[in-house]
Amino acid sequence: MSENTNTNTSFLNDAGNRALIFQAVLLAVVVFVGYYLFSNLQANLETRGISTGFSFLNEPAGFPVLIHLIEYTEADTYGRAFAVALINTFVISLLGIILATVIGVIMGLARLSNNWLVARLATVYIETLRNIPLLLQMFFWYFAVLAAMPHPRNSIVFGDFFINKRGIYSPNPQFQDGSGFVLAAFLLSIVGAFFIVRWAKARQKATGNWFPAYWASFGTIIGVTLLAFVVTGFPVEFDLPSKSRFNVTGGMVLVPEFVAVLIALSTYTGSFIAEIVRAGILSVNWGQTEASRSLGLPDGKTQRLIVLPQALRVIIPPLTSQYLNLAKNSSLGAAIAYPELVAVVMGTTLNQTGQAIETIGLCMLVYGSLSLSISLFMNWYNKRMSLVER
Amino acid sequence: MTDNNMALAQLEPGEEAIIEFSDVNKWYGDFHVLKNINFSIRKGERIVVCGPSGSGKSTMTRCINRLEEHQKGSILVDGIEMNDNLKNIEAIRKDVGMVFQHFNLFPHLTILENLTLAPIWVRKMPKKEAEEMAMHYLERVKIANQAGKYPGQLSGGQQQRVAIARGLCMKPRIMLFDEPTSALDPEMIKEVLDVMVQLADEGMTMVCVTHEMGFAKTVADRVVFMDAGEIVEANTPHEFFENPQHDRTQLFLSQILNH
Amino acid sequence: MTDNNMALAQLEPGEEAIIEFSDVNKWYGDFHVLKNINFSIRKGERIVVCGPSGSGKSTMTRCINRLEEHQKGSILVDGIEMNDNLKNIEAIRKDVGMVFQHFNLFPHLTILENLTLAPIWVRKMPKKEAEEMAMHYLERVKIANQAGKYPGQLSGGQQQRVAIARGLCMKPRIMLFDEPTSALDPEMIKEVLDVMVQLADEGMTMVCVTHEMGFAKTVADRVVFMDAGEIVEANTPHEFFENPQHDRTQLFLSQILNH
Amino acid sequence: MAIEFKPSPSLPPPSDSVGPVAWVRANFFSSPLNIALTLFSVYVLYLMIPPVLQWGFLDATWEGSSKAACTAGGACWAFIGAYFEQFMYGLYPETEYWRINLALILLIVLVGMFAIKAVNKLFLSIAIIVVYPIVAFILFSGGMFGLETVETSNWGGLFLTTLLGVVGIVASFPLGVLLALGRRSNMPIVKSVCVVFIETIRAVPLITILFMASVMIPLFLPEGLNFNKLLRVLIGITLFSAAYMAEVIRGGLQAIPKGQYEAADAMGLTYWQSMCLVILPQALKLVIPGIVNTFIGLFKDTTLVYIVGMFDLLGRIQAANHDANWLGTTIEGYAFAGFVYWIICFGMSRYSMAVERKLDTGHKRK
Amino acid sequence: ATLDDVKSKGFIQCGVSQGVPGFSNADEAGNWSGIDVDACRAAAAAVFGDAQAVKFTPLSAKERFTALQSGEIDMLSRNTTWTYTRDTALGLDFTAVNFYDGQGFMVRNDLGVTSAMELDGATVCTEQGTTTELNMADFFRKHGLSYVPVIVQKADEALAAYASGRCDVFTTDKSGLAAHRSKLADPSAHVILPETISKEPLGPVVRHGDNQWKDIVTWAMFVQVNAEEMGISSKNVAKIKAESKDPAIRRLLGAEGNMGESLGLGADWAYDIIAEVGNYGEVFENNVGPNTPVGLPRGINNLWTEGGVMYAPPVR
Ligand SMILES: Nc1ncnc2c1ncn2[C@@H]1O[C@H](COP(=O)(O)OP(=O)(O)OP(=O)(O)O)[C@@H](O)[C@H]1O
Ligand SMILES: Nc1ncnc2c1ncn2[C@@H]1O[C@H](COP(=O)(O)OP(=O)(O)OP(=O)(O)O)[C@@H](O)[C@H]1O
Ligand SMILES: [Mg+2]
Ligand SMILES: [Mg+2]
Repeated sequence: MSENTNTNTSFLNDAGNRALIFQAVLLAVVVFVGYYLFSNLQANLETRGISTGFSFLNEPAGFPVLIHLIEYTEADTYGRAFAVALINTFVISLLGIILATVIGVIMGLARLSNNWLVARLATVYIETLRNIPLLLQMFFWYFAVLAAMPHPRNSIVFGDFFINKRGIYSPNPQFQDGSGFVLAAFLLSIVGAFFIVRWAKARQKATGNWFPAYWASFGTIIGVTLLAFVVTGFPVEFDLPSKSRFNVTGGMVLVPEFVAVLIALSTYTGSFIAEIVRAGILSVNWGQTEASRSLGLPDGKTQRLIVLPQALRVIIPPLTSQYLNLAKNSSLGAAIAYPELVAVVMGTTLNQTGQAIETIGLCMLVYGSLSLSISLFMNWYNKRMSLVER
Repeated sequence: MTDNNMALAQLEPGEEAIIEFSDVNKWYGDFHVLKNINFSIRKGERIVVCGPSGSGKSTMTRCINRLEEHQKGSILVDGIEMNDNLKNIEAIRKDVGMVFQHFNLFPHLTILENLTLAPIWVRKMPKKEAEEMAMHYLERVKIANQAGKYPGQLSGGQQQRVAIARGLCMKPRIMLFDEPTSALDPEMIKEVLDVMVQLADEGMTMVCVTHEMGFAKTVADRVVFMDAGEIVEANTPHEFFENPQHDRTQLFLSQILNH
Repeated sequence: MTDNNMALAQLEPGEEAIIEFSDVNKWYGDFHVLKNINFSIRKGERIVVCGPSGSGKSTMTRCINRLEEHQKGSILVDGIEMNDNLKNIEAIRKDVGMVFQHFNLFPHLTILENLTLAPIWVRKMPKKEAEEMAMHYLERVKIANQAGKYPGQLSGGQQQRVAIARGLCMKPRIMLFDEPTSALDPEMIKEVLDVMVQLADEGMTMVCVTHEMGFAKTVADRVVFMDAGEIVEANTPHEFFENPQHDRTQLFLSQILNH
Repeated sequence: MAIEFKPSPSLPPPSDSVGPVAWVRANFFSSPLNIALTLFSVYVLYLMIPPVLQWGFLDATWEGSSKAACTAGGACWAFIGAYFEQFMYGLYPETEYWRINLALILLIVLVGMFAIKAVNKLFLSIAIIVVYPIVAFILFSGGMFGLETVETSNWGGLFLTTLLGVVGIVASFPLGVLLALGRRSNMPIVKSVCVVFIETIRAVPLITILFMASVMIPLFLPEGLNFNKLLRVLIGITLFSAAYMAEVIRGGLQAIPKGQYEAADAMGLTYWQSMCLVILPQALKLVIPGIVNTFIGLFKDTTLVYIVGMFDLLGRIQAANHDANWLGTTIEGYAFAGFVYWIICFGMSRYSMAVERKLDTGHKRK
Repeated sequence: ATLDDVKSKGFIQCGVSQGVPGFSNADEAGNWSGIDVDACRAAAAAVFGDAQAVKFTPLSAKERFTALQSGEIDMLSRNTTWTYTRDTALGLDFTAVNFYDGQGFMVRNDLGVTSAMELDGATVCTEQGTTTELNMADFFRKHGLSYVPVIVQKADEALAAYASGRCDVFTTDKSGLAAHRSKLADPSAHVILPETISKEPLGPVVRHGDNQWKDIVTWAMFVQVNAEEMGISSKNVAKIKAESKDPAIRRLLGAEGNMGESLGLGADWAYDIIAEVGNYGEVFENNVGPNTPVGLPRGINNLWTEGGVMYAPPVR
């Protein structure tokens, strides 16, 4: 009998068994809760006659979307509207990331500047923007700044450019016959530039003489393309914007919703990136700069060859999470009529079809994969950078 | 400073000076760190600088390649005046190699890349040539087999030898050492000092801040003792150790040799 | 291992063993770190374990209170078999005190709280009683006056003495020491060794990983030499130092004694 | 024989290397690039400061009852004055403001008591974490002790913002600790459940979670079982910040040396004893700055509840902007909101930096 | 079932708009009023005999259906258009129409636009998640006009965008246009164009699948229309109940039999509605009638007997 109780208690006392039991219980709880929620959901959908499934994606949407980079009309399907919104989200995230990085690097360096005034200005910028909610900043750029812009009739005009409450208008190039030739020349000159850079590198290796390859290739691209234009007799016509009854029509337009979201996202995230850049640069030991200087490297090369590569290793991980944040924050565009994923899918589509589960699920899936791909890319990049170290 | 040492700090007329401090003064904010330094170094001379901590040894050395600015007086290196002129500074830095206490190798570059960086970018040397030269110096400091590794993979002594080789790769006419062995373990100190002795034997002009008195006795042409921003005494090692003129020097030597 | 040492690793029949390793094997992943350890320790015996770095000394010691799991063979401590049974592990840990190389005091607790933590929470002792006991042990290691301070405010030697007192507070029947002096400056080593000698004199069972051969000679009943996960030799200190049986032991001793 | 060494006197530095002139030269005009930057900055300041001063102060109108009163051409701060109470308390009945104020004072007093030595910290913590929320809840919602009931839909303004932020952070804290411990567990199922939870939440925007909380939770519950929208949003916010909190705390746990775990084990402490007595106290202290930063982030993120139809500070301002009497005061409203958020967030970030500095030195030996 | 739920809670949770004067709007003290609000109050009066037993959840257009589906609210009364898809696929049931409306456009006077046909190239602001969004698209497509749609989350913000000049045109139901116009700084500077581009029957909505609750909400509305037809108002209802000999009226007011039983309500249910909320005519006049800031004519919302389309099935 005593043996019996002994094995009994020792079964429960065994560390491995305890872990097993605990995990089994946890798993059971998770499964049960999941099942409970799911069965409730099914029952609720059933009794209320809510349609389910993704067949709505093939039905005509019937609503317009302000910004669509692929062909889209009201007669297209919800699926296509979804694609339009997806592209809008991608575009704003990508542009935001680029712009935020540029702003962040400039502001981060400015805060480190030995010009007192510049450093202070950068500090004020950083500390102001990062401590104010992004949504508020979006509202500010959309509602407050928009209100201060002139009416289309009184547009601010720079040549063929117009700025007013309806957006920023610019000429829209329309390519005519012969522009294929120009395009080919352009592409060729890029290839040429590539070879110039390679040749310059090889020459520098061999003779040590430095050739300003980047400037040269830049010049080549511009020059060759211009030449091609001249030769073909400028096969481009511009669709110029012009004032019409209500609006400026024609041309290309950046609508205020887009501009406001882009400015807000990039300046806000830029203020965080600035701090990351600053911390990264400060993390590089001053001795590295001194050693580089005492080797005779000028300050520019010291920064480029010694400080930046080392700072990048420190910068990249937190930078990744800022990029992730920016991509997620692009969803706030919904609040100011930028037709991104949340606005189009969780807003209009959900409303017209009533299928909350499917639409919200779709959105979460997209953001999940967006986050995942950014972090995968950054991890890969990070690994490559840190491989260099050891 | 007595006239006696003064004579040793200044050169005889007609002698060729490669580094010349005249009335050099430097302040950090309000703190007067170098006071009226007058001192000349002959070509090929090996100078050891010693003195208590905070006496301005590093500062003086770093003025030679303008890692620090002085505010008064003039410093001539190889006939070039040290001033705000970027061209001058660049020219001088090409001629002066420096080795730091904490090595300051570039951790993201291999040993070979550490060595070829400046020859390629500053001297515009073809890569191949630079690498050959680098390997030559690495052999001289006896770590040619480590060329492909990264600094983090080497021991302190090896790293410091790489740092010396890196300095040499610019073919400088002057080498500055700022306490090159003080961050090293005892076994490694020897490795590094051996390399430095060898360099000295080749007739390189050297200015070396160190407390390795054995090294000073073996290789120095003159030993300079600093305190409170001044050169207190400058003399041949024999005179300096056997017959220090100043009570301050005596005190310092008694402390350092007992240790 | 020769029969001669083997005899010293095993006990005579009838002798009471407080720790018994039989055929103990342990792997880290694929790495075989303990190989067929057979070893018994008598009650009250003082064992010193030595051997080159990586030979498995720490691992073996940490198996005694199950900070590491072994995968084959059996370990009996005080008659209790070491296995997954939480009750057994708890019981053994109450009986075995351990002192680490890096002290591992809890920095957020005062010295007194460090000492009373386990008595209060594991032994369920009333707080007052625990504190009295703690003060008693602190007096024994001669730092009773520091009871209210935090570990960060003590020197290394003092911290290690606190760690010993903390181990003693559980009134263990066995104390394990894993290189208790190797992180200390020379002056502090003595403080700590003194306390350990005193403990040994009181007849506590001790297993001590150390390279302090002086300590081994003075207090050890047996010295165990390990290499590559095996016990190479186990013998009385006299035999061990004067007449090592194995050439590996001889080599090790020549290195360690010259140093 | 030996010559006595007298250090020469230190001289004052040349006038051109210290003092304001040298400072100005070094900071503003040390190189052509520097001069250009200086001029550029001055130009930026010239563009910004005078108009802002003019608008915000010199030409501002401070009192009035509608936009019509603001004739000076500058900011119409009268708008803020007119709506101030709504911005602070939302639609909470005016006669009941004292309840919110009282709760706030109570909280300040309680937290302030931490500074008093004689008070038992344990009881105080319990009072703050357990008793205070109950008292505050009764005060806020009423319906007991003769207090008039106030619907949660009338809670709003800065009051709601603060409530969301504070409850979110406090409630997410224990959950975050559990998740962090779970993520470091060596039990595969526990670990994967925690990892999946944390990473899923961190991958999606808060707005989707709020949306789920505000409209979808009831779909997953049996018919008839339903609870308050504020509560649902609070749950959403809590889950959201718990995932971030867990990562912060995990960082702290990782920073604790392995020896501490081993020492606790060797003493015979059980898992929970060693966590609660040894590891967590150290880990949490390390991550206070991280927790404050999470709080700042959450505090800013609470503005998103406006999108799901709750009227926090930003929501009230947005609503007030549509008042026909005050049309055209958008910038003033946003400036005020920005100012309030900025003061709070900036203050907290300075606080966290101060804590960081204190912890930095506190851990070292003197 | 919803009725049991509501009874046990003691109030009806009612989804309304976030502020459309005349339909549902909260004053500074948080008191709600409007036609839509009265629909909720009528239901509450029927269930509890207390028109105040309602709690309101202000919802934006895009939130409203989800809120109803999910059970967050018991009924939705938020100028919601009855359409085929909404009735069949969204898990909703429309009950009755409490306002017949049609979509229109509002523009600034100074644009000089007099007809919607002149809106080619205009920028149009509207609220997200409404039939408006779709009707507008249909209208411009049908007439081959180009336009720029700015679709804003909330009605107030859409209006603000219009007011700030982001758009030339603001579009929503005509009643809504009138209501929103009253919120602009200078209402007279804006004009509502004559075209009505859609049919917009507005009414309360409940969840699909709970017929009893649907009946209650439906008949609460019908009672009000019938009462107007019979000349019963909140002022005279007590007197009529006591004095009337008309069996139809006696049945309606519970003086005879118990018509409420089949709804699960008491005999006084209709009486309570009329006494506490009033008949349809009263509700209209109080909230949107010519004497209110919204100032809408009765128009087609008049009784069928008066030339309108308000027609309720008889209570018998
Ligand atoms: N950047 C600086 N700003 C202010 N004071 C400085 C700076 N660098 C050095 N000092 C001060 O100048 C004095 C001389 O410094 P220096 O480094 O030249 O001394 P040292 O003789 O090399 O001493 P050590 O042997 O410690 O290296 C010291 O008192 C030091 O504190
Ligand atoms: N957690 C671990 N995982 C994998 N290998 C380990 C682990 N801990 C120790 N080892 C390896 O096991 C071997 C024995 O380690 P152990 O710490 O027992 O050696 P030791 O004799 O105590 O050495 P030292 O004198 O350096 O402390 C070493 O080679 C070590 O690298
Ligand atoms: Mg120095
Ligand atoms: Mg060890």
